[in-house]
Amino acid sequence: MYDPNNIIQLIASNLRKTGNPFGASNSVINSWWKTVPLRRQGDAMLFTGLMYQSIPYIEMTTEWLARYEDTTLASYFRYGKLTPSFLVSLGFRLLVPQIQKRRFNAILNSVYQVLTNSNTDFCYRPELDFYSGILLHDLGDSEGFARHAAFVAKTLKANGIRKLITVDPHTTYAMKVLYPRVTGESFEVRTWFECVAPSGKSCAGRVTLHDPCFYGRYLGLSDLPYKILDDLGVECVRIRNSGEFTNCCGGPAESVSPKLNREVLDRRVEELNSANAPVLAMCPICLGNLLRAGIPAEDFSTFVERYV
Amino acid sequence: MKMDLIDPEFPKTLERFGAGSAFECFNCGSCVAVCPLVSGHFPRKMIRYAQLGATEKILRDAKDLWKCLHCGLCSRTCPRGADPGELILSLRRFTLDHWKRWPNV
Amino acid sequence: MKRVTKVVSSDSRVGVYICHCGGNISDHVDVNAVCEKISNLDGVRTAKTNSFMCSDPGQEMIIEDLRSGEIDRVVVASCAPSLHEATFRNALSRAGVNPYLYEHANIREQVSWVHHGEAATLKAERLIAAAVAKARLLKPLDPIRIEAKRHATIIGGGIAGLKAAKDLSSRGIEVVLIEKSPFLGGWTAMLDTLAPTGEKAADLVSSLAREVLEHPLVTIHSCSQVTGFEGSVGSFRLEVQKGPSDSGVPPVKDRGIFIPFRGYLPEEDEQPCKAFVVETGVIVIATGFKPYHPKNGEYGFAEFEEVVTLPRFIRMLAERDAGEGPLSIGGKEIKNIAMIHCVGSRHIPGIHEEDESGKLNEHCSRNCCSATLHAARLVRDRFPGTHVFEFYRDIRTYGRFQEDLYSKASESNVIFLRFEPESPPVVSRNPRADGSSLKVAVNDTLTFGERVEVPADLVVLSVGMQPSDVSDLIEMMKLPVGADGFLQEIHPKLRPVELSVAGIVLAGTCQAPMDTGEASAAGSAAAVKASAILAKGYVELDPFIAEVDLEKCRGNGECVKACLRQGALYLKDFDLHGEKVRKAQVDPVLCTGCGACVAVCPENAVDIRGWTISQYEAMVEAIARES
Amino acid sequence: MNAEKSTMQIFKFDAIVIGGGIAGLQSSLDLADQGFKVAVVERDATIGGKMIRLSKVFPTLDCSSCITTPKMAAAAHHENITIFTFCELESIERNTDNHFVVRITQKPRYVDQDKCIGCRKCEYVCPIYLPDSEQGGFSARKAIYVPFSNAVPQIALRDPENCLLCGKCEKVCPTRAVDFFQEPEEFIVESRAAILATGFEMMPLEKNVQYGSGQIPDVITALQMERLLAPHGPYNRVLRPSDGMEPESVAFIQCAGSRDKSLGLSYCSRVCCMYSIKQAMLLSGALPLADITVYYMDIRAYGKGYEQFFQNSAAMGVQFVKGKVAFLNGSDGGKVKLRYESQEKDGGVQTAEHDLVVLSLGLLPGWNPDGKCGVSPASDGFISTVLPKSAPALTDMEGLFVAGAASGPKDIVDTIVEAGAAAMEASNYLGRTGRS
Amino acid sequence: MLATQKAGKILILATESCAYPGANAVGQAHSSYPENVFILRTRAPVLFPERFYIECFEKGISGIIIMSCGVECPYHGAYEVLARRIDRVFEMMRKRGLDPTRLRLTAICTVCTRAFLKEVQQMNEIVTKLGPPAAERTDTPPAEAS
Repeated sequence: MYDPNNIIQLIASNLRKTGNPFGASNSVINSWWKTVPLRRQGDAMLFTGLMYQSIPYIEMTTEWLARYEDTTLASYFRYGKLTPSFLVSLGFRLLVPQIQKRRFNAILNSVYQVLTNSNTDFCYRPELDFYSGILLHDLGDSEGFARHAAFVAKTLKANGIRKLITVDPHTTYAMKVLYPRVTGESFEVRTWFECVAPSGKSCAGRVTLHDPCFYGRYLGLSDLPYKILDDLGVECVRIRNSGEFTNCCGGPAESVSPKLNREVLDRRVEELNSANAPVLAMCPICLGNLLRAGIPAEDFSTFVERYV
Repeated sequence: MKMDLIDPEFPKTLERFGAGSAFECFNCGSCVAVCPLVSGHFPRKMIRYAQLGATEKILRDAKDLWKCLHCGLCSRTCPRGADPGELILSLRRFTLDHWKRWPNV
Repeated sequence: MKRVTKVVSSDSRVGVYICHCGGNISDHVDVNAVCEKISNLDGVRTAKTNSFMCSDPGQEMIIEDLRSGEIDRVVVASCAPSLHEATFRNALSRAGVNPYLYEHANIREQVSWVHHGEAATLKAERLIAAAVAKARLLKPLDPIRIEAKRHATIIGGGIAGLKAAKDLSSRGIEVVLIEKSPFLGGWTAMLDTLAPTGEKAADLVSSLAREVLEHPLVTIHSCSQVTGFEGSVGSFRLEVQKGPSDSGVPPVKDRGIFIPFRGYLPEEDEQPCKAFVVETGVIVIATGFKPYHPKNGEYGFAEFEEVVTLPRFIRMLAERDAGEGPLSIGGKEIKNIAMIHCVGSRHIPGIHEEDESGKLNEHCSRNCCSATLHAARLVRDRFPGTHVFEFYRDIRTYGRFQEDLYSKASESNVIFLRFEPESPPVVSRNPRADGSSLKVAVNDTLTFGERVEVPADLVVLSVGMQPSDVSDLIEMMKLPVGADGFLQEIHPKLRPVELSVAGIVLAGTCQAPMDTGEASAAGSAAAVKASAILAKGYVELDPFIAEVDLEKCRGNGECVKACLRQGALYLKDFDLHGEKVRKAQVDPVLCTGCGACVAVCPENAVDIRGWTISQYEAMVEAIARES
Repeated sequence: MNAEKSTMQIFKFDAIVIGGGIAGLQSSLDLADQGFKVAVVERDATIGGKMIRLSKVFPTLDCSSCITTPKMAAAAHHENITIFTFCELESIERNTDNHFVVRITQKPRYVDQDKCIGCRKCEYVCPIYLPDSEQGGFSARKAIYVPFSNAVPQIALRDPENCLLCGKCEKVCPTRAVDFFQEPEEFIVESRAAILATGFEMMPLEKNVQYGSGQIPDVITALQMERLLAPHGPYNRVLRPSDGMEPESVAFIQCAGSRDKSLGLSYCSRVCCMYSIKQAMLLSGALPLADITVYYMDIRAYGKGYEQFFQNSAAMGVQFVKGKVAFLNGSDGGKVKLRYESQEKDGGVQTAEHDLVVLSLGLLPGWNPDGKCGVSPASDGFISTVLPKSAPALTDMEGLFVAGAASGPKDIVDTIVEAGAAAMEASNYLGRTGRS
Repeated sequence: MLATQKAGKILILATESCAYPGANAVGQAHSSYPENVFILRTRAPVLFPERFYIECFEKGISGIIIMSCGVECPYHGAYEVLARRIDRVFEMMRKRGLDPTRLRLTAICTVCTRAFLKEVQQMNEIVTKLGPPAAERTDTPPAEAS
């Protein structure tokens, strides 16, 4: 495994430089909105937290890390922040396959579409869509997280943003639970699927859900997706470890130990395969992880978009 | 474990890093058995050392803290409501703070 | 409905009533044929059938026949006796006939539901014939009635004894309470606050003692002991010796006050010595327990002055002024306390060492876990600078809200270490001068078996509960004692406060370890049994007891030797036909009617009323006979 | 018993005892033996409560049925006791005379209790077979039936949910007791004192997600195990339900629902350690070759003779493993897999496989007074007692006392003692307020 | 049932607290057993002297099963005394040439229906095989038994 201290320092320094942990500027990473008619006015702001957008970059990094984990080269990683050649935006732009980027951008487009179709009163302002800083919190750098969160909260508030619609569980948790605690600023936070209006349409699909830990346990939101699927007439094969008792895909370990990540992931894949049904994911980290394991997972939003 | 390695004042030290209710743990081992990492006595090992204030042992094995996926299953199923997941986060903060103060140790 | 009546010359006139049970019997047994045959038996005056004997018309039929004098005893052949034996005995009573002149034949559960065809009919006939054979030999019986003095004596003035005294006096029963020490309140008075409620032990003892003391029906004798005992349920006679005080501390002149860690003083401490007699209907034994006294060197006890027992520590804590300053011993601040559970409890043969008398306390003392956690919690609350380490085997917070006590102790950072009985904690001097004076080392199973050393300025031993020494009472009253040394109830599940000695009941920790609430409940439970005995002013017992035929008895004493209940049978000198003879005599109060005596009498002079050997012989003959 | 009358009948007693389990029976006997007239109201079709359904009792290993039936018979035949079975308590209120007015609904048995002689002819002709809950669901019963062989009273009842109304039972009944048109009937019991002996229920298996929510074959409840071990159980020996095989390894899981805040039940259920040890002992007799393991957090053998019983079971070869089982899973091989932390030095996460797994589910209150009675439940849901140290039977409602598991989980002997104490308190209350 | 007709009578001495209700439970279950079985209710079988058993055989009873409560006996110590007495009865039976398997001491509880049936079945096989006790007796009974 990699020395967590080095990883934290790397991420913190990236965050300071670019506002996100990946060392590429937000504007490079966040480009999905360019293909949709932008709504700058609305009651609540769609807040992606740049998670979906980052997955192709994280995948890239993980692949690189996996190659060197437990080798002598791994110890050089502590100098990563000094040798940022592969982590600068140019490198990323060249290295990350376009197809990956398109796939994850499409998910955000789907969310956008579902919200629109559900007559949600929302807006999107790319310049205010920040990374939440959640990774720093998770890794134990509470000061780094607090600093970043304070900046994000202040900026949003300064721009009159009070209500957020989130798209991934980690950002939701950060904005809903951690921000009030750390910054003293509260936002009214909803996830995109809390805005889904019943379409009246019905289809006869059969899927299984991979519930993210954060929706299931930290936020208590896992019943709703099942209800949405039920309303759509989709048969959802409920696997043993789901909802509140879902099992982790291993995603969060990817930055410190791709090997560990793989072990945990393989166990989860086995559980999901037992359902014998197409897998839907609801979190960019889970999705990226499952895809890497060869599971043809689809994001819940793109699935829902087809019927709503 | 020698006497001087035990520090009953540790909970107070850890308060700064947000230890929560972890000291309520009665060492049933549920968290170990549900942890997706399937890794020895983790996370109870860390909780136990924290209870005893065996900071030397915590720092010795500190890297293990970052294996935690923060998935929350241990906290959800903890029969004592001791929130082991939160303790791991606190210990990460404690360790980082320690590393910051004594970067060469 | 069939009726066959005939004139018989026998001295007994049996009426036999056979039930169809609406087809349940008559579908398989040819009831009419059986009736016909039975009516021909010797001694049978009439035989009748009915579709439901238990119905009102069925019972009326029997009552009519009895009232008319046509018959003088009854056999009903129907379902299992557990269902309707009582019904038909009752019918006899209503007809003005002794209810024991009744015999039941079970031809449903044991015939028609298990056999078919002719064989069923034949068997039914044999069973009824057997019942008739027994019925002819039945004699009227009366329940045994023993006058009971509406008076109860309670031995022991702890919580259980006080509670029983309160309950019985409230029921209007005169109560004498005999307490060995000058004080009421027993070991509860040695506590400060109670776990888990936190209420003051002194308040509880005082209010209960005051209530008992003020009740006009209660007389309390402190500094008193029972020295003599005789009699049986309803009329016991106790000799009591009063004084001198055995408290070993200077006498207190006041009365009606609570003295912390001694108890409630019911009368002046110094009383003139005197002996007197108490006549009483029931006795409640509430003699309590004594705490285990650690052996010298056990966990450093008596070796280091910093090793104390839990009762001692509770007192230390309570007597320590509230408020300022840290907890200290010998002027030195107590920074760390080690509390060791299961001291003198849960001994395992082969692991623990027996005491001088070769005894081990294999039992769990039930209270120590909660008491220890409660004390630990108090320390943490009152002296946040003092740390507590608890060494345990299993935490047994079984009772209501006790688990919360455990939870809260953890919450307040009491540190728990768990050991296996084979490798108990070791208490030793701390060689380092700068720290705590002692250290406790253990292989902590919670820390993966690692050897863990803990500093200790004070070691508290959670000592268990042992039965208090009541060998004099055991000897006098022939009280049964269990393997654990506590008094042995009749049945450990269903009759926990009753003893095999009728009229003597158990209350509280003389029976087993209990906490205050449990001892209170046991005191009340004992009181309710006593109250049931005394409610009517007499005790009614089953008539089925041994009876000696004085004509046959030769006084060889075989029955007395065979008797399973000491004292139920004894030899007594009689004046028979002007001659002095020794013959066996039955104590109807003690006899349980088991019949162990019957089998051994060479003269066949003993029988159980209602279940005589000759009745059985007659039944066997009737069964063996071919129909 | 209550007869069918158009106006609501009122029965007057000195005391009413709610619940005919061992606590209620003991309380009523202790009151009746002092000369008080007592009514016992039981929800079930038979008295005897949980105890009559057990195999044997700890630590004496007495046959439970054999020691319970005499108590049931004593109460049923007592001249001062009237028993109302299959009755639902609607409300307990106080009238202006300060008497308790207890409204009770006699649920329809569809069998006239005054006519039925318990011959079971109806049961034998009934064509419907249903899982018999009295046998853990492992064997069958009919749609009209007497609950079990030593039920008191021996009166049949019809299960309207499953009855096809074929009429066979009605035709065969020798006393014409079957009545398809029976309606619920309300009546009133008036009394001066009342004792709540409403007992406990087991936490449903479905509530425990980590233990499979009742979906894993051969994961059974402790009460089901009681039936497997009973001499009159469903199979005559201990077989695992899924395939009728003799289990070669059996696991007992302690605190499967007790001492577990994550399941909303933080208290200790107090009896599970001992009944599991008892079952383990009985099992090692029934299956001498089987491996028996008890997974526990703390063994709570606190009562008289309990610790010795526990040590004996260990000496007999029952394995005790300290560790809370976190997760159960089925497997293709027909085994139940479980995961726990072995706390030993080189332990860590362990997976073990067993043929049969018995769960010590938590004990829940058997009755909720909400909306029916002014007595308060405490934070644990059981009836609150106001003087637990000096008068444990007292509730916050004057004249209303509590006995047994109604005020928290309790074993049989503690229940018996408390039942006596409740009867004593009630007697004194009756004495203070004058006899009715 | 020809076989059972040939079989001699079996006497069961059943304790009223355990075995007798146990036998009734068999009835409630409508489980059939041979009709040559006759059950007498007793408080405690410790009542019967040795000669009682011998005389039963003399009267023509072919087999006896004492169904007690075993160690759960409500009369403390009675079961142990009974067990010792039965040993002496076996001795007397042997002396008289009576097959001791005709007498059995067992414990049956209130719900031991299967155990009851098994005991009855086994004894029935024994008495069917052995025939009536009269045929078996080789020597005259000693005086003390009369």
